Amino acid sequence: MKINKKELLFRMARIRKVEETIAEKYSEQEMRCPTHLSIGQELVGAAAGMILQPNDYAVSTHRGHAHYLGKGGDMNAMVAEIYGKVDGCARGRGGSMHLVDQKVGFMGTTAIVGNSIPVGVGLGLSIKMANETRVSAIFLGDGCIEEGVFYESANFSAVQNLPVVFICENNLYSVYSPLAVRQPKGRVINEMVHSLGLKTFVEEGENVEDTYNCMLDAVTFARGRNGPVFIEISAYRWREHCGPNYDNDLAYRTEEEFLDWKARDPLDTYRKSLLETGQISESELCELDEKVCAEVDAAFEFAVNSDFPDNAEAYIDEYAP
Amino acid sequence: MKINKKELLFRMARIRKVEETIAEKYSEQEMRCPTHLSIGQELVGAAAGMILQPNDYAVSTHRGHAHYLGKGGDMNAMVAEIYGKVDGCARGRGGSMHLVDQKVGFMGTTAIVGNSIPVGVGLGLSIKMANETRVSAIFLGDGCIEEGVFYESANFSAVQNLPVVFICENNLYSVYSPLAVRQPKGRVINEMVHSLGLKTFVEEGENVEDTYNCMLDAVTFARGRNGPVFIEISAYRWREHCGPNYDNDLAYRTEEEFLDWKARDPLDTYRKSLLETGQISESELCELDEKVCAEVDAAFEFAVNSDFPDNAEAYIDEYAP
Amino acid sequence: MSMPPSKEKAMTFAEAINDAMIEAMTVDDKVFCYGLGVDDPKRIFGTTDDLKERFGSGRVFDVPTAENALMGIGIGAALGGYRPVFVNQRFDFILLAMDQIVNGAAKWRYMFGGQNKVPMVLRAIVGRGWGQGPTHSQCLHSWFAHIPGLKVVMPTSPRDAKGLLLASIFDDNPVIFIEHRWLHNTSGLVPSGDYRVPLGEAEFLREGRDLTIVATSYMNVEALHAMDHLDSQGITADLIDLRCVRPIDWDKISLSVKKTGRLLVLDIGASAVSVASEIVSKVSTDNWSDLTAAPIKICMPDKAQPTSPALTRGFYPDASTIVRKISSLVGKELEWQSLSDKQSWPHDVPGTWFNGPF
Amino acid sequence: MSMPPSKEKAMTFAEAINDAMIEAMTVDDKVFCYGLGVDDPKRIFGTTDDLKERFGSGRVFDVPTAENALMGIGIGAALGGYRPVFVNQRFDFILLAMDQIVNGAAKWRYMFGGQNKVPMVLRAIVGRGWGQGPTHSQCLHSWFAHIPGLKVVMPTSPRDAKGLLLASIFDDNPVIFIEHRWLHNTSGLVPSGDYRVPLGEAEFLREGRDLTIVATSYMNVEALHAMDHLDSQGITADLIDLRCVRPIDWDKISLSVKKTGRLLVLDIGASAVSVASEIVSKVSTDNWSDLTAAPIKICMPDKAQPTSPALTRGFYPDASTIVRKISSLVGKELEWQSLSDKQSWPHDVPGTWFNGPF
Ligand SMILES: Cc1ncc(C[n+]2csc(CCOP(=O)(O)OP(=O)(O)O)c2C)c(N)n1
Ligand SMILES: Cc1ncc(C[n+]2csc(CCOP(=O)(O)OP(=O)(O)O)c2C)c(N)n1
Ligand SMILES: [Mg+2]
Ligand SMILES: [Mg+2]
Repeated sequence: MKINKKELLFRMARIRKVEETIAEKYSEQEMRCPTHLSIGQELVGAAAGMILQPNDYAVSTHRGHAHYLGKGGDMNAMVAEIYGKVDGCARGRGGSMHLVDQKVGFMGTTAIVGNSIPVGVGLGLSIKMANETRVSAIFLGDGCIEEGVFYESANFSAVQNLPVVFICENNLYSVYSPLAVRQPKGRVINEMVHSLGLKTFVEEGENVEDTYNCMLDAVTFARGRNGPVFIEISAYRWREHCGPNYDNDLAYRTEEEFLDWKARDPLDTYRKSLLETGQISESELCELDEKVCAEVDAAFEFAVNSDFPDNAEAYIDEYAP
Repeated sequence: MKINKKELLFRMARIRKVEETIAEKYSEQEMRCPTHLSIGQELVGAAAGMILQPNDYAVSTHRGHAHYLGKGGDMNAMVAEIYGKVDGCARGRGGSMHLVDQKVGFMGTTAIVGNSIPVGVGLGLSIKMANETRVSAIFLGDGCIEEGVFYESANFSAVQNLPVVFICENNLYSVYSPLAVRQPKGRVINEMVHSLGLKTFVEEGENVEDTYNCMLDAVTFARGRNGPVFIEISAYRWREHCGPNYDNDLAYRTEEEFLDWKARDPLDTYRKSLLETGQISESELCELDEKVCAEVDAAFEFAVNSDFPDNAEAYIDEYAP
Repeated sequence: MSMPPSKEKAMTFAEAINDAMIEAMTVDDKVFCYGLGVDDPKRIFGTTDDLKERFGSGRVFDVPTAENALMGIGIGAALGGYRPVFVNQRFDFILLAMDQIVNGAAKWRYMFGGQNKVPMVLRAIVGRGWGQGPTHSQCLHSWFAHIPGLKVVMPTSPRDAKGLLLASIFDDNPVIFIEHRWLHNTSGLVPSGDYRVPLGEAEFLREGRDLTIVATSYMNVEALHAMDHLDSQGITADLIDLRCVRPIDWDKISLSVKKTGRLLVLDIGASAVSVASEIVSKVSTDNWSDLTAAPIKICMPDKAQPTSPALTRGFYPDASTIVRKISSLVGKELEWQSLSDKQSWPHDVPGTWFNGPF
Repeated sequence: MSMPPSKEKAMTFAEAINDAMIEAMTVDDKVFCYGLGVDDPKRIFGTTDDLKERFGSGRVFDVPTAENALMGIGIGAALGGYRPVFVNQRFDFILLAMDQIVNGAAKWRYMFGGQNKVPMVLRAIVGRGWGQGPTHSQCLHSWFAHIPGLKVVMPTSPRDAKGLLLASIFDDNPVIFIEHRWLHNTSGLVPSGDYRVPLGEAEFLREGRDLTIVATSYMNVEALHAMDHLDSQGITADLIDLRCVRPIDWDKISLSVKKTGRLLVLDIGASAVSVASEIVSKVSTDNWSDLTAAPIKICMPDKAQPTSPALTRGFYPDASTIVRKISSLVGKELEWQSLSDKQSWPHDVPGTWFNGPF
C-alpha cells in the first residue's frame, strides 16, 4: 500500500498546530486542567490514524492529543474539552487527559499511568469474541512499560492471541526522570517485550515513512489474527512534561539533547524532504498550512464560544440508568 | 565448593517426612488451615538452605514449608503453627501460609500470590544500603510470575543492582491451571526474565547435584554484587494444590504425567544414586531415616502438646508500641 | 423486571449462583465468565458448574494470575459490548485490582461525559473460619460503598443470590457482587428462569415492634437465629436484609426506625468506618427524632483475623452476641446462653458437612 | 516525645514537610526517601528540597512507575531495619499499591505473631481544583481508617505537618501521611529541631460553647474562616482538628460533645461510609444522652470529581457551607452571603499565586 504522503504531512502539521495554539493560549488561564502536549511527537498519532480503520479501537494516556486527533477524534470537541466546555468530548468532566470519541473508535485516554492498557486489551478480547477483523490499538509511553499492569496485559493478550497493537512512544523520559533510573542499563524495550510473547516492531521516529511502514506492517500482522504486536518508536517531547513551556533550563536534560532532536524534527524533516523531492509544491504547502490554521482557529473559536456545562452536570451520570 | 551430599539428602528427606506426616494427620481435623504441601518439591528448599547463609534473607509463598525448613526454620515451631498453637512461629496467628523464623533470616511467607516478592526485593535494598554481603532470596512459583508485581520487582532489582536471588519452582501448575492457559505458547520463563535485565540460571530439578550447583553459582553471582539473579528449577507437586490428598482423579492432569515425574523423584533418585555409587551406605541411610523420623515425631509431639494461644491474643499486636 | 411467580426449586446458594450464570449466559450471548479456576474441577465451589460445557471455552475461561489487568480487561470488553463476569475466589485478591475498579470502572461513565457504560460484574468470595487467616477472610464492601460509580451487592438467601446476580449482570454499571463462603451451602427455594431482584432494594426478613435490625450477608443468618430465639421472650424486630450496600435502601430503614425507634446494625466487616457506621450515622442524622435509644452496631473486631481456631473462637459475632446487644438496646434482660450451647459443630466451620480446607 | 519549646520559624506547610524530612534523615541514617520525582527539579512541590544534596542518591532516589512493588519494597527495607518514606504525588496512584498496603504492611506484625515491625511512611498528596479531575483528586483516607494495622495522619498546620511527619517516621508502624495540595503554601510558625507531635491526639483549634466541629485536613481552614465569620454573630464552637483518622482521639471529641451537645463533622472525602460517618456514628452511640440535636456532617459529594471549573464551582464545601449548616444545627439564622462574596480569586485555585498546572 502506498503512503498518502501529503495526507501524512497534513495530519502531523495539524496536530502540531493545535498543540502550539494550546501552548500559546494556556497562559490565559482559560484552559484550567493539567495538559500534556505532543509537540515533537506528532508522527505516531498521525500515522496510526491513517493506518487504523475508523472502527478499530484505540485507547491512550495522559499525553493523548495526537492519538485522539490522529484517530479522527473531533478537534472542536477536544479543544472544548480542554476549555471545560459542554461541547467537550467529555462534556467538560474529563479535561485534556480524558479524550474520547467513540464514533471513530477512540475509546478514551486516562490519567493514571498504565490504566488504559488492560482496557485496550479487553477491547481486543471483545473483537476476538465477536470474531471481527478490527484491531485494538493501545498508545503508551516508555514509563507505562514499568507498571505491572502493562506486563499482565501483554501476557494476557499473548495467551489469548488477541488483535491488539501496543504502540509505544519512547521519548526517553517519564516526567523529569530519564530511563536510567527506571529501567535496567542496556534495556531495549521492544526486545524485552518480545520475550513476553509479542511480535515486535521498532523504528526511529525521525524516519517518517519507515515509521509509517513499520506501523502498517504491525497493524496488518495483528489484523491478520496472528496475535498481538508491540511497536516501539523513538520520539522526543519538546516542551515540559505537563504545561505549555520549554523547560530545558531545569537541567534534567540538556539543551543540546533537545536541539539535537529538534534538528531531526520528523515534521520539519518530512516537509522539507517532500518539497525537495518535488512530492509537494510550495503552493500546496501554503494551502496545507492555511487549511490547518483555519481548522485550528475554528476549533478554538468553537471552544471559546461553547457554553460551560450547567453546574448541575457535575452531579449526574454517576450511574447508567 | 564440594557438595555435602549426605546433608543434602538428609535435608530433602526431612522435608518429605514432615510433609507426609502432615498429609497423614491432616484428616484428624486438628490442622485447621489451608495447607500446601511440598512433597515432590523438596530439593529447592533443601539445597537453598545449604547454599544460603543463616543471615541471608528469604521470603516465600503459600507453598513455603520446604523453604522455611531448608533455610533452617524451626520445625517444631512450623508444625505448631499449623496446629494453631502458641508455640507456632507466628503464635498461631498465621497458619501454614505464614511461616517466619527471623533468627535464620526467614522473613515470612504470605498467602497472596506475588505478595512477598517486593518484600524480598526491599530486603535486598536494605542489604545494599547497609553495604553488606548478604543476599535476599525470594522463593516463588510459576504462577507468581504472572502478577505484575513480579515484573515491577524484577525491574527494580535490576535498576538498583540488588543482591536478590529469585528462585522459581516451575511445577507446571497454578492450582488446577496448566501453563497453557496462563502463559504464551513457547514461553520459557527464565528466558523471559533474562530480558527483564536479570542474570538467569536454569536446571531440571531431577538433576539434584546440577541443581545444587546451579543455585550455588547463582547465589555466588548475586553475593558478589553483580546484580540480581533468577533461577528456574523444574519440579512437580505430587499431591493436590491445597490439602493432603492425591487428586489426579480430577483429571486436570494425567496419572501418566504424575507417574512420569514420580519416577524421576529427586529424593528417591538421589538416594539410590548415592547408594549405588557407594557414597552412602545402607546403614547410613537407616541412620538418616531414623534421625528424620525422630525429629519429625518430636515436632508433632511438640506441636500437639503445645498450648493453644490464649484467646486474648487475637486482639493484640495490631500495632507496635 | 422481576418475573411473575414461576416454578421454584430448592437449591443451595452456590447452585443458585450457578443457575443465574447459566440463565444469564443463555439469554444473552454477550455474557461471559472468566477468572482463576472458573473451568477447573472445583468450579468455584460449584458456582460455575457446567458453564464451559454449555457455553464453550470462548465464553468461560481460565486466566493468568493478574487481577489488575483482568479487571481492566473486563472494562474493555464491556466497552466493546459484552457483559463480563469476573470471578475471584477470595475478596482479598482484588486488592490488586483497585486501580482498575476505582480509577477505571467506577469513573468511566462519569468522566467521559455519560456517553458510555461499563456493565460488568466482579464476583468476590469472602472466606471465614478454618484458618482462612488474615489475608483470606477480609470483606471490604465498606470500601466499595464509599466509591461513587460502583454498585455493591451482598446476597444472603439462595433466592437473592440468583435474583441479584441476574440483575447485576444485566445492570449497565460495574457491580461488586460479594458472596460469603458460609452461605454457599445454605439452601432455599429459588424461582426458575430469568428471575431478577432489583438492585438497591432491601428486604424485610421479619417484621416486629421492638427494634430495627439492619444486616448484611451472613449476619442475616445469625440475626434470624437470634430472633427465633427471642420469640419466646417477647421481643420482635424488623429485620432488614440490606442486600445492596451501594446504593442503600434508606426508605425502608427510615420507615422501620420510625416505627421501632431503635436501631441495631450488623455487618460482616471490621467496625471502624464501615457500612454499619454509615447506617448508624445517617439514621442518627435523618431520624434523630424517631430514635428512642442510642443506635448500635455489631461488626467484626477492628483487628486482622487470626488463623488458629483458638483465636477465631469468639472473633465472629453470632446470634448470642446479637441477643446480648438487643438486651442492652431494649433495656431488658434476655437469655442467650442456651443459644451458644446449641451449636454442635466447631465454631470455625459452617456445618458438619465441612472438613476443610476451603 | 514533643520537645521543650524551642526556636520557631515561619515557614510554609511544604517547607515544614521538607524540614521534617531533613531532620529525620539527619538524626537517623536509617531513614530514606524514595518515589517518583523526589530528586527532580520540582522536588515534590518543594517538600524534598535539598535532600539528595545533603544525604546523597543512596538515600534519596527516583524510581520506576511501579507503585505496588515500591510499597512492598518499603516493607522489605523496613523489615531490614530501615525507615522508608515513600512519596506519591497523588493519592490516586496508590490505588495500585493496595495489596502491599493492606495485605502486607498493615498485617505483617499481627500475622507473624507480633515479633517484627514495619516502620514506614507513605506520603500521599491529595489534589483539588485546576482541573485535577476524577482521578487526580480523590482522598481515600476513609479506606485506610477502616484497616487494622495502619495509622493515618492528616496534618493541617505547618507546625503539625512537621511534628506529625517526624512522629510518623519514627513510629514503628506503617503510617499513611496525607497532604492536601491546598495546604502546601499556607504558612505558620514551626518549631525547629526534632519536633514531634504524638500520633492519635486531636487538637482544639478553637474553644466555644455552641457546637463541636470535628474536621480533617484542609476543612480546618474553611472551619476557621467560618468561625471567624460567626464570631460577630455570637456563635462559638470547639473546633477539633482530628490530625489522625486512625487512631481517632475519641476522648477529646466526647469531652467536647458533653459540653456542647451538638456535633458537626467536616471531611475532605466523599460522604458515604466515611471517617465523618464513623464519627457521627460513634458519637451517636456513645454520647447519645449528651446530644441535644441531630449530629451532622459536611463532606464532598458522593460523586466523582469533575474537571471543568464550571463544574467544580460549588462542588467543594467551604466556609459558607459550614455557616449554613451551623445555622440549621443551632436553629438560628446566620449570615453567610458576605463570606462567599469575599473570595477574590477563582474558586479552583488555592490563591492568587497559583497559575496552574499543578
Ligand atoms: C500510577 C501513576 N503514577 C504516576 C503518575 C504521574 N505521571 C503522570 S505522567 C507520568 C509519566 C509517564 O511517562 P511515559 O509513559 O513515558 O509518558 P510520557 O509522559 O513520556 O509521554 C507520570 C509518572 C501517574 N499519572 N500515575
Ligand atoms: C492474588 C492471588 N490470586 C489468586 C490466589 C489463589 N492462589 C493461591 S496459590 C495459587 C497458585 C500459584 O501458583 P504457583 O505460583 O505456580 O505456585 P504453586 O502452587 O504451583 O506452588 C493461586 C492462584 C492468591 N492466593 N492470590
Ligand atoms: Mg516517556
Ligand atoms: Mg506452580
